[in-house]
Amino acid sequence: MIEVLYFAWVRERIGLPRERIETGAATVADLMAELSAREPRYAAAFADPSSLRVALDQELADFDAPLAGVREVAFFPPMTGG
Amino acid sequence: MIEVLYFAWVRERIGLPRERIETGAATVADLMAELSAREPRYAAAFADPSSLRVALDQELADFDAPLAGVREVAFFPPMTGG
Amino acid sequence: MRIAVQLEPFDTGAELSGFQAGCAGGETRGETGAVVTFSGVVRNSASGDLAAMEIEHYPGMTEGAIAKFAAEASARWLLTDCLVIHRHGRLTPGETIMMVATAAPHRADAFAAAEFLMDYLKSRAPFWKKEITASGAEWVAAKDSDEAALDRWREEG
Amino acid sequence: MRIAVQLEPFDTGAELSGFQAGCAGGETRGETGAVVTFSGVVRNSASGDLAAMEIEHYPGMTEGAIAKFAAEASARWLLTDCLVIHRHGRLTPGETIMMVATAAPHRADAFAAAEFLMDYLKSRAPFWKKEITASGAEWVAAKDSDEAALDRWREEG
Repeated sequence: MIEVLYFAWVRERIGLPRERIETGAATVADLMAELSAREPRYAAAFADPSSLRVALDQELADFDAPLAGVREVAFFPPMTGG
Repeated sequence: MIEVLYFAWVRERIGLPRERIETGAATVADLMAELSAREPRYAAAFADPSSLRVALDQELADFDAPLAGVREVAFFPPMTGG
Repeated sequence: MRIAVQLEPFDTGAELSGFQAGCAGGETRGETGAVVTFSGVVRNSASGDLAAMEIEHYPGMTEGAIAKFAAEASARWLLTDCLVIHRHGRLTPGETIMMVATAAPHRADAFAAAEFLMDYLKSRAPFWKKEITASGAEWVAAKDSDEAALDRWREEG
Repeated sequence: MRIAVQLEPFDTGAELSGFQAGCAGGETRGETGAVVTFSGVVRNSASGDLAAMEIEHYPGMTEGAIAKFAAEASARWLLTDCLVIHRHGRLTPGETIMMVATAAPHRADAFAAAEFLMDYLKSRAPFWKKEITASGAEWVAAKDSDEAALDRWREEG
């Protein structure tokens, strides 16, 4: 079980801010493929990885980063703070 | 007649903040030479031009700038504001 | 060093006064010669129809990311103190979104650290802005220029 | 735009609040997105024995020179407002010597203009500092690094 969080338009497309997901995905990219295959709203949110960022346990990570030991994954668009 | 002002250590070496001077000097350098020849305190203040700055009518100028039409000359060390 | 991520409005002037008083009285007493602040303000849209800006963030990660940027700034430049305040929630044009303050013995360090913190807050802290106008709501797109601004810090590293 | 050369102490926080209120209410209302301030503070000496700093200036030329730098900054960058306050006379460690504030639609302009104004105030505005310590009084020497800082603006010009 992994906690998955969504922010900004990713949250809006998927339709919820967070959920617990049962997955055997080895990497972030695997998880995205798995979810995209499950439902169109995930496929829509993850369609263009270049417009997405991911954080593992609140640290920015790459899409090929392994999920082993990770408790929290977050997907969101490029940040626009400041 | 020209109004001559001195600031910071130039003022301290010459011993007064301003004076009116009767001069026929054509340039700033000529005025410095004329005053230096008059009294040692001017010679002491003007000994090292690289440590001096000059303003003509409140605009920074070079030592070879002409004095024609100038009402106010000021001598001072490099500025240390801010 | 103080980091605050908050819903509540704050007064940049009061924060600057408090920050300077802290520098003057703290353990680096007498060492501060330069204080730089940056305040980000909600600009209106070109057509003047911005009703509000909504700022979403990632609680937990936000504070951690800002603390990391502040630690990095303190490692790169000689600072005596720094401050970051960033609001989230709904803001209207003219309201202050966020503020950074840096204090240092010398001005070059205070300026560089403030610009560094701003560049990282813009593109690496988990905040997202949405603009609400009469014609609808739209997420603000990240700017290439903000991403490019980070390069100057990598070269120095 | 406001320029003040004064003996009296001033409150940087109150000035920042007033400056931001001016930006929010003036003719550039809604256009300001970024406000940068720099405050210069009297640092103590390394040995901690600085009793006071005396700042002399050239009345008349000072105001004119600062107005010229501010006009130059406004010509180089898109600014919505700017402010310069500089004290003269006797100051003690921890006191604020001067302050610059710049407001702009975008942060890069506000930062660049503030740094530009500081570099010119340091080396081209007619102020001279004297440090008074237990062992005597000494005029502060101009720093080569301050003169060198001006070069970056010449290249862009």
